[in-house]
Amino acid sequence: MKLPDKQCSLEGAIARIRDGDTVMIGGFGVPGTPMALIHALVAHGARELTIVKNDANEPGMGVDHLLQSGQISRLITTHLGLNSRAIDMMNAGRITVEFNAQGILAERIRAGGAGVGAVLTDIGIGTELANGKQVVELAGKPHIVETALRADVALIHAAAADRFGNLAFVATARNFNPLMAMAADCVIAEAETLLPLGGLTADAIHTAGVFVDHVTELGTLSKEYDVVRRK
Amino acid sequence: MKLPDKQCSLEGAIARIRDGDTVMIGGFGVPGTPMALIHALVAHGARELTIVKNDANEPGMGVDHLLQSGQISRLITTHLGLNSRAIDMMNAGRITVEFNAQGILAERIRAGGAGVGAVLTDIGIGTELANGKQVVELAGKPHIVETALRADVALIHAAAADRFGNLAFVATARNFNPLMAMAADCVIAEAETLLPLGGLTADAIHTAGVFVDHVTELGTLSKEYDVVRRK
Amino acid sequence: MLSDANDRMLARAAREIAPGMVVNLGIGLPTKVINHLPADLPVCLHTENGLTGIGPTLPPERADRNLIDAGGAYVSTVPGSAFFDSATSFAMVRSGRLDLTMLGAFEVASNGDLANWKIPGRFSPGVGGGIELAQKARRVVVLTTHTDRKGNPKLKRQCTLPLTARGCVARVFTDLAVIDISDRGFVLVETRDGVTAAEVADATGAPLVLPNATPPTF
Amino acid sequence: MLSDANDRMLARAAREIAPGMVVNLGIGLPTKVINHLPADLPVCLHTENGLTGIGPTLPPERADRNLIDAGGAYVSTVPGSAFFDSATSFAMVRSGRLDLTMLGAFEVASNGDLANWKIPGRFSPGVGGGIELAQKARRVVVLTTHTDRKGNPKLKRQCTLPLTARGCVARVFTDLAVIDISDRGFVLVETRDGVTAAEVADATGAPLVLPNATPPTF
Repeated sequence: MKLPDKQCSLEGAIARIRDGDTVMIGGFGVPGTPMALIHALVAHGARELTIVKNDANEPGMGVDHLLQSGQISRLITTHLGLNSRAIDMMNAGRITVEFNAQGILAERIRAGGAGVGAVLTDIGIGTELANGKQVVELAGKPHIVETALRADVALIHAAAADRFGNLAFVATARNFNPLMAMAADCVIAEAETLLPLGGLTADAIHTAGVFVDHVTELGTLSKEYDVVRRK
Repeated sequence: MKLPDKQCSLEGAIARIRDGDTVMIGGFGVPGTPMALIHALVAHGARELTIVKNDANEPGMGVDHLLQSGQISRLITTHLGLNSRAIDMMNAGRITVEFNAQGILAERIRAGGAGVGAVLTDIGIGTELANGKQVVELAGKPHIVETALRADVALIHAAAADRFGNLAFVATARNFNPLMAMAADCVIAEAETLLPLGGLTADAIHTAGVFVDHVTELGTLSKEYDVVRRK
Repeated sequence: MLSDANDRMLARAAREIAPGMVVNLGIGLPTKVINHLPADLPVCLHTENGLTGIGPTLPPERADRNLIDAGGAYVSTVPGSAFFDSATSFAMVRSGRLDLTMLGAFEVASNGDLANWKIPGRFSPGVGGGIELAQKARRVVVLTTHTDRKGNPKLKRQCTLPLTARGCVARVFTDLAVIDISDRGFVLVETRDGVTAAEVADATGAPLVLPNATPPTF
Repeated sequence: MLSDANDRMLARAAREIAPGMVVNLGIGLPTKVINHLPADLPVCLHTENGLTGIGPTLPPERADRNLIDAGGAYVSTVPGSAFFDSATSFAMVRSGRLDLTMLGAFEVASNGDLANWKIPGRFSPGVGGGIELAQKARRVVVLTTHTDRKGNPKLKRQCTLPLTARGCVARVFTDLAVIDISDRGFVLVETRDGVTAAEVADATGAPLVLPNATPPTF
């Protein structure tokens, strides 16, 4: 046996996204955000997207391009503090925003990836984040039913990959990437380095290739991946 | 800042186990089973233990020593097929056995480690594994409430550790170890190699030291860790 | 079961595995299918104790003490193998990343119900990973002898033993035949060379829908 | 807030961190506590975007593009640092592995309620990791100016803004005082050098229990 080869072009992978799809996008700030896949999605033009991402990046970076192009109708996120455009669009009613506690967003995505329906948690009990959610008693205490999240497509940024789609992340660029890479019907990974089979150590793989459908190698990284020099 | 040092003796760590405690023990078959910690627990003698472990090892190995010594009153497990003593003791009513589907046992332990109360799943619906469990409707479909499992103590086997308790596993010796290492009030890890701080690559750590309370280095490995030569 | 019939069943089952699939081979007969797979077939074998990319089984003297499959056999890796924990392993299973699982059986019912883990009072070592494989793999096929050691049918109208999962089995490979499970119950698809459709029907404990023409052989 | 008062508050808060603790320092004032920790203190700093063992903050020219804290600052590692995903990071938080978190506040109530994430109609960027830190760290302390920019108290009888978590705050460090939250409400523990208990009480929007003797200063 040999493992299947999943290498494909960035555009070829993105082409399968449809209007109205739910798309998970890795990253916490710049680290781990698949900037090249996002640009390909802008070029592709799919609209009415539901985007699941921890944050909306900063103006001129990452998810902000999809906000500018008007492709997002709904954003499931935890914090938009660094992108005033996202907040303005939310306040103007041009996008719908669903805020989750950060670890609960992570847990809902993981539940989707783990094939369970929901997790029960006391996080947010007694706050407005509990509003409208199903509550179940567990050992006599109220727990919120936080339902699993899955996506049609997940866009992942990895430091290194092999041709089967095994992925390795570095430093804090890991964040939501391995979770989202489990939780979508079609998982597309961009990798800074694409290695032949066996190029990654089996014990050091963060996302097993079984979860990944397409992998593409980035050429020279754009400036968007660089250190942000804020004023 | 420097990270705290958690190195201690095997006996010193085990000494905190009390009669009646729930103890999680890593391993799937021989790989990942903390044979030395189990022997220390036999020497320590705590009784009426609830043991959570995927399997009961084979006669003369691992958990079987705790069965022989009569220290186990309850076993939460998935499969006892390789240990006839465990099955005989179950059938004779000398231990209580709770069987879980393997991935559900993993998920319940992970839920304990993740600080959520339960997961909702359709696994086992329509089978006797659903008997006696709380069922909740989710999107119109029945789901079993699989409650989180936590332990007083978890016994973990790692290939390598550093003095802060960061752990790395090898091959299929990983199995339940990283899950249990999140899910106990006191986590004790035996390591084949104990490294100074910085000895493990930050990206290649499987269990962050934050979850681990005590770490101890094994000397020469006993024959129990070896390849099993079955007839 | 004749050794030749056994081999033919395994070889036929191996042809069920298509290029690109992720496959879990259950303990017992299914594991032996691995010996019938072409060396150049692009396929990913999964074992629930934490490995994708299973390589050849190794004898004790060449084994890695830390590298086993779910049945306890010492196995090896291939280029691109990955290790992971038990929660991740079953995340793969439950979230639909297994294209196919091959399982053993005590009983298979004509509605696809499967019983393969417990014989009350006689055999109850626990269910292991069987329920999740049976319930969640995209396609579940069974490998089994057509009858038990006493000659009683293992393919039945209804399961009498505790179920592993309901309505999960799509196809059964036996030493006598390949049988699909459909809305009409058991449907004969192929017979082993030298076995007649009537012989298969006789050994089956539920009605067997026969094809109009003589079925292909394996 | 005077720069000196600021520094004294930060230095005092730093002394709250005991050897062996795992600590999360929230965005804003709390992050600055790091500069007041002794170099030889055995402590593990956690940031929720996936790092334990935070090292010194780095300027852009020395930064690693993939290594930030939850506030977006470029940080470094120490020997023994570990990286992990966002689910694991909050597993640490929710399962009680954080001994201490220091958070900022818009309002703290005398029953320990905390509001620090939303000012309806004016500021609602989302809650981030705040709820879980406030609800699940073993000890939650707040660092804040004693009053807002208009001079209104931030320590109140009740929070008026949407809550982050109920009854979570154990202690508040301000530019004027250290105040505990007890069954009797706010209790004055220490004052900044040169500030009187009466001045603290004046600036507090709820009854303040005073100690019998003059409180220690920081």
